[in-house]
Amino acid sequence: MDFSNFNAAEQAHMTKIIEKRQMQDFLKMYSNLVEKCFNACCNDFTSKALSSKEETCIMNCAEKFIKHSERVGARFAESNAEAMAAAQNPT
Amino acid sequence: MDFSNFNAAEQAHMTKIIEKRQMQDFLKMYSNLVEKCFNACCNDFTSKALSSKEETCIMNCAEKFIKHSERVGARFAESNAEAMAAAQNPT
Amino acid sequence: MDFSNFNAAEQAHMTKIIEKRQMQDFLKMYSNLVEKCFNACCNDFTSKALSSKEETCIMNCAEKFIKHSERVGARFAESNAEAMAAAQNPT
Amino acid sequence: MSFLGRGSGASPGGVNMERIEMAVTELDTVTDFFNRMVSSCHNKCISSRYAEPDLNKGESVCIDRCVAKFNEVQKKVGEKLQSRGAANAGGAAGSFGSL
Amino acid sequence: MSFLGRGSGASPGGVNMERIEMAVTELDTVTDFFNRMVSSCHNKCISSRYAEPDLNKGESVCIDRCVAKFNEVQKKVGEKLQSRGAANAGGAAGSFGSL
Amino acid sequence: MSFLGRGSGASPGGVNMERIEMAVTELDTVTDFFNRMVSSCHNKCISSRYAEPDLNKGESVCIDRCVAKFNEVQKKVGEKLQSRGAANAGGAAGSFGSL
Repeated sequence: MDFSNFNAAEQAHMTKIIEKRQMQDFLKMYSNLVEKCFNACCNDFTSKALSSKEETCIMNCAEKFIKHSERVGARFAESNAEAMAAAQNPT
Repeated sequence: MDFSNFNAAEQAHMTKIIEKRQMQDFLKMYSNLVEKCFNACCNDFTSKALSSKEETCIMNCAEKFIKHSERVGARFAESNAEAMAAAQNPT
Repeated sequence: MDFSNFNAAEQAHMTKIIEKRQMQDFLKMYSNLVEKCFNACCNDFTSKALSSKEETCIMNCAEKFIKHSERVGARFAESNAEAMAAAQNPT
Repeated sequence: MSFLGRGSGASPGGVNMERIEMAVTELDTVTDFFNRMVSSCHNKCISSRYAEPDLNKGESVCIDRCVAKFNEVQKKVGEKLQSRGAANAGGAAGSFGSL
Repeated sequence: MSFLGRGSGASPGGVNMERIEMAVTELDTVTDFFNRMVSSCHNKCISSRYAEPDLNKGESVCIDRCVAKFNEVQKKVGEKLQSRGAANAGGAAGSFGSL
Repeated sequence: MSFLGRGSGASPGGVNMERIEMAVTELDTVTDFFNRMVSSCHNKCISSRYAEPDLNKGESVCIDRCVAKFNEVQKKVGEKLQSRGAANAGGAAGSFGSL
């Protein structure tokens, strides 16, 4: 997004809002990750402790989800950059 | 909903809020539609381009979802109108 | 959560916000319950009236979900209390 | 919304913020309810093959009955919540110690 | 956001709230779109066995194609909504009598 | 919330808005976490036949263990995020070109 036409006060305002959103997005990603990995990995409720198999699954799930998000983010950024370039230099 | 007991300033305020909500609802419906039709129609990731079969599925999915929403909306409005009439003219 | 370091004006402010959130949470729980029990209990659309079997299922579903939420809430409160006690009295 | 720090009563311009807030909560509640109805009836009535763009006869009839049933369920669940005392239904109140 | 009761025009400090609101709506829309893309491509590409912490070759290639397809679907659906007239697509407008 | 345009410091009435905002974010986070726990444990422990209105013995025991496990998972995932450096975990930051 392009805030270059915003004045200094508006840019400062947006920066604060974006920082707040980033914190909220991070917290939401955190609980989403807990829910997703719990649902995928925990299916045995004969004990209240995590088994070592469940724990490995949880750690792999979290790690893999983060790498997945990063890869999607990278591809998404590339396609947005291409779309912007195409919009500025129409053939 | 009934805003007839709102004064002019309050009605103007509500109108602005409703307009904002309608835009937000539309944007949410849009991304919901993308997600729903993608999930229903795209199952082959041996290529990055949409196949013509996938494309037909996407267009039908979007069109059908809109018609579905319109029909649900019409029935919902009717049942609300009946409920209001019943509330005003109890037998 | 601990608001003991809030001044009186801030505590009054938080109380109002919490009351608003509780109403919103209740309304969200209500529509969530409608959706969940409808999805679990209604599978026959040859009639527009609820069958007595569906109605029993709906009432059991709602009652059970509430009891479930209460039990989860009780366990969650206990584990939070333990975590706070552990944080204040480290061994 | 109460963030605005102007509780009840009329504020400058004659706008009663509390009244506006309640109307907005009602609007959001109806919208949420409607969206769940659309989604649930879509799951129950619409085939996910998407072979054609129009609702067929069976789907149309299913939608009409689905909306009626969804409304019935809303009433039944509302009665249940009222009979139980709405306030203590959440289970979450007061359970917030620390995360 | 319009709660603030300062419609258009510059407010004290030279901040045009309407402009800020629009930028925030755009930010929230892109975030929502991105989150749905992450979730959908996770469902399509990532095995739920979680035997190892790294993306394997097949998963990585699948993700790249999934992002491209998801973007294509977004364009197609956007065209459909535009051709239909965006405004009347919701079906909900004006249907709010009483709950 | 920062919409209010009164950053830090006390505002009229002695209310520090920044402090209030942080408390509200915490409240919303705990509520979201609790709701996901309720939903996940419902999926894991409650039979969807709904033959009776009460939790049976097996369901009750399952709920207790489910809450304990869900809390454990929260801790494990939290540790993982911390070890990775929380900030760069989203993947979305800076990826917003144009929609």
